[in-house]
Amino acid sequence: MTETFACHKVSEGIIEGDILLSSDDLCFYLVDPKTGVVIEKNHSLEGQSIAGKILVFPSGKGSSVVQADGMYQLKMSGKGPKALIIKYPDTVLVASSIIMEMPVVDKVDEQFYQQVKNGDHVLLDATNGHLQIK
Amino acid sequence: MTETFACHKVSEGIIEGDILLSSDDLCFYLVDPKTGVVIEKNHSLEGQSIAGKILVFPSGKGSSVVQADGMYQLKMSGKGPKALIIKYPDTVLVASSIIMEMPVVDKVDEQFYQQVKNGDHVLLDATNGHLQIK
Amino acid sequence: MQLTEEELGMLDGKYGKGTQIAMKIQVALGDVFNAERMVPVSRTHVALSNQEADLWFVEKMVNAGAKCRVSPTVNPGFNLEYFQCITKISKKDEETILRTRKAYKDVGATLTFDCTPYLEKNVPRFGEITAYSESSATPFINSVYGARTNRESAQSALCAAITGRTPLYGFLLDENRKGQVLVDVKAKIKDDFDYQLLGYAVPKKLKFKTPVFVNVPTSPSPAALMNLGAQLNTAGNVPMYHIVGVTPEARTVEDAFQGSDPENVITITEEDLEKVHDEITDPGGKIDFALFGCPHFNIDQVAHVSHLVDQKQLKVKLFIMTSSLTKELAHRMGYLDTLQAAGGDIVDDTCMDQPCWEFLYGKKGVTDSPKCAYYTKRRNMQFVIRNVDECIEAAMRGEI
Amino acid sequence: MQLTEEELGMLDGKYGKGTQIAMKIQVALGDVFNAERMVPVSRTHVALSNQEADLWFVEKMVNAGAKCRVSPTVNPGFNLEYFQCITKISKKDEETILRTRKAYKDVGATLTFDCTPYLEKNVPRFGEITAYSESSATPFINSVYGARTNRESAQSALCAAITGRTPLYGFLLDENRKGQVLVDVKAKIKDDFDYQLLGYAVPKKLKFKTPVFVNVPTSPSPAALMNLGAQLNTAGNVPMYHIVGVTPEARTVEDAFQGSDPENVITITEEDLEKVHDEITDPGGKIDFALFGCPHFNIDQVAHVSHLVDQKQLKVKLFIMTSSLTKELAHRMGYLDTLQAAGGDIVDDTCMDQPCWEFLYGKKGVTDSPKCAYYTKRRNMQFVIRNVDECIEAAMRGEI
Ligand code: F3S
Ligand code: F3S
Repeated sequence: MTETFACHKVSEGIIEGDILLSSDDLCFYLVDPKTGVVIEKNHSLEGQSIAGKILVFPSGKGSSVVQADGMYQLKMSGKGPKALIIKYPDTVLVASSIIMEMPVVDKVDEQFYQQVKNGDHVLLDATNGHLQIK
Repeated sequence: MTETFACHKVSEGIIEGDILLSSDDLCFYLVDPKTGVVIEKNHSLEGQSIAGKILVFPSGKGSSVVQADGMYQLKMSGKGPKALIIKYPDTVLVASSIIMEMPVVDKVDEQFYQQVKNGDHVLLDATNGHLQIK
Repeated sequence: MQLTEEELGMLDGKYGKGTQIAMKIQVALGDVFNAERMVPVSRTHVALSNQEADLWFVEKMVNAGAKCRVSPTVNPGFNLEYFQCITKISKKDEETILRTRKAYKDVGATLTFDCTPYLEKNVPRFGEITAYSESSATPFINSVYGARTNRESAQSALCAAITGRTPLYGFLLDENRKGQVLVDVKAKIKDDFDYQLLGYAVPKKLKFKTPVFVNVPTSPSPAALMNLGAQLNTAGNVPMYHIVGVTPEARTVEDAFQGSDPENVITITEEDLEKVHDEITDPGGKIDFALFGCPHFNIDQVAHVSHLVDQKQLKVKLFIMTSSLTKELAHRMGYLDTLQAAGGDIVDDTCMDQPCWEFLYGKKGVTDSPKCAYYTKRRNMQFVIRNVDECIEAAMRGEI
Repeated sequence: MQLTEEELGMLDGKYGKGTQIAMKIQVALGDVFNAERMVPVSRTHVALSNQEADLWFVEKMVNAGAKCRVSPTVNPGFNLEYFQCITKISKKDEETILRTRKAYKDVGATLTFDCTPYLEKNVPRFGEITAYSESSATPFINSVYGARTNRESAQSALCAAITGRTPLYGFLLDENRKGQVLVDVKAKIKDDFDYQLLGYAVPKKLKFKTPVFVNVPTSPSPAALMNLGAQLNTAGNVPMYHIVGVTPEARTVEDAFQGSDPENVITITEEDLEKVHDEITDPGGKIDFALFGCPHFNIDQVAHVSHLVDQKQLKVKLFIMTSSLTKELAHRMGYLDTLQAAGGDIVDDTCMDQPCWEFLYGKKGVTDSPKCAYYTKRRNMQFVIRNVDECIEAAMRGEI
């Protein structure tokens, strides 16, 4: 069965991929651009790679300069996430994702958060504001 | 008979001299520094010299730059007034007279203005705040 | 006046002769204006003028050992090195400007040589007590920032810088900052230049009264506010104004009048502005130069002129007076190149009212500044006054 | 969001691709933050950082034809020509800074290269709606001037500069500007440095809340206010504060809280400041350099250091970062000579967080700025943090 959830477009695009959940806020500068592996000490994702994932996390953190730089390095190395599902986007995440043309959504149905599990395969249609767990 | 009037010291000094009355406000820049003669058109003192007089006038006028310059030129040429009796002193008149060490008073008894005439000989004791018409 | 122990010490010569003279002048001022006491100032600006009297005063202070406690920014004299390249500067004028520079340096001034310090390096916050001389500065400080200064002369401001005090009177006191006359602006205010005319027109109808403007645009540029204040204060000795919804002490009409009624209501019409314009400008004709920056142009104004002359050729020489920072920025951004290619230039650290402009005496120019025309009458220059765009057109045609 | 016709035109590409991207980003921001509409901005400041991402973003905008409607001032990168004289700059770093300069010039920025624009060339008036990025700027604009800005990133501020608009949300709205927590300062605040500690200590006790300070001195210097805001915003993402009797939206405690009660009252004691101080500083020892000016020192701060080192000799190299105007003034006033004679120097147009400082990597220095230490951790520099006077003493001894 496929479930569909409403969400709100931050940056447009339609994409499919596997979910990676982070309960902690994320600083992209503390991700190794060569591998996509989170290197931040004591982070819930420490040691895991975010490369190619649809990343679910509460909000960004760290100064806007390092955050933008982190996102950019990951984009250039191709080891960044495929898309972002964020609870509280900020100006750097919004601006960077739009200019990088990476799909991003916020304001997702609360039910999605209750059902989604790591590794779920998801179709994210940011442009039209919905997403499906397959 | 000698009449004494109270006044208020702006710039100290004790001096004797002859009164010259101006009903108009005064711009020292419009006084010829070579002669001390007022050259301002339609001024009540136009054509008269202020050199060596105790000058009675309501207030200064003109920009502070030209006013200061006018006073300075007259001081240098020695054609300036000996002392000033002013109704409404301003910051240029106050500062310039103190630095030039010229006696100046304000807040003179109203009776003085009623009695004083052009050419009266006056003893002005600015330091102690009184003046006499002799 | 009630003086603190330290102030009495200054008056008694405990801090040297220079501080003593300064304090003596300030006590006299306090007495004249019925101030009860002195208050500390946190900023000062001195309208250095490089006139003989100015130099004499500051040298006298320096020789008496005065040193500023609150370093003042200072107005421009003229940029000797620049003018020596383009004209002849007499030995005497050279000597004077060098002595002026030295004296102000020695007294401990911050040598900005700029007449818009309130936009650049000497910006007060709301409520701050200060002492600014310079006709465009005083209204900006009082009105736009809601900081407080009296209408100081160069001398009294220098005394404040030296003692770090000013007598408490006038515009430093709440009750004297209240609006007095409501000015209903029926004329359409289209650009920064119209604020010049507005500033000149109002004192014709009310002298020495604090105006409260209504019905003017609510997002005036800094240049507009600068122009308005400069002309109000030059033409009418008005060092403070309110614009309802714009200036911080005029959030509402009631706020501006502190709850009282206006003493008077006046209206300013299109015709008032036209009349004032006719009155202040010299008649048109062939022109020899264009001159801007009295008060100093900011970078936005320079950018505007630069765009207007881009790829064009001026018939007459064009000068824009600015601060040295603005000139540096104009250089970095390519505006200076554009201006120079068209036959114009930027002159930094220079005032209109200085002997360096002698090569323009007896000639006719265009300017957007009534203040510029006002001050240069005594230097025998004629000025046709128009808005910047019309000035530039005239400078390209060589006549107006 | 409700967009005007012109804003829709921008979004539809009527004003070119660059403006379109910028507007797209701003509409997304508006949606995210539930803004009803856009409002015009009259000033902007972009925290140029000369990092690859920064350069990439602005070049992308330039290539898409973007041109700023409201020319932003910009943060410093580094002064290439200066550092080429004193150290080796890699080809790559040279290329990057030259490209950064060019890109910002082409997009129409005002090339101030200064991180205290609010003291120098980009000063808002009360109530003005603006978009400033840069951690020390945002709190100064909001708190000290009572103008309004959100906590912009370099990108969102650049978008605002390009479109001349910003979504109406957050600190642009009256209700979000009200104080939330009363901060009773029991610690004695003695100098500008104590404001650094205060700014760092408060977010430890309350995150993301707008503090209302009472019992601090009521005539803080601009540097004090700058320090307070910079640290609040760096350590706690707090872009606005009130000081009762000082900042314009806090004439009284009631005013600051807009009539509501504080959500919370906290006190800051001497011990809090000491604890914070211990936490942020590296341990003492032999030092290799002293570094000031993060944020850029103003001329009063330069004067202070200059007096301290006058006729003395420093054991380690000392650098003060400033704007180019401050350096020019320091030169005119003789401070630069004094500093250089003692073994120090002024570096203009330069930020701490730039590759030009590589020659100091792995070394230990003194600074008065927690922000400086915070940012340079990732560049592997150690910092002992003290007030300016103690830093200078240490620089003369070579250790602390
Ligand atoms: S000081 Fe400035 S305002 Fe005009 S008269 Fe001189 S240029
Ligand atoms: S921009 Fe300025 S505030 Fe510090 S980190 Fe750079 S010197």
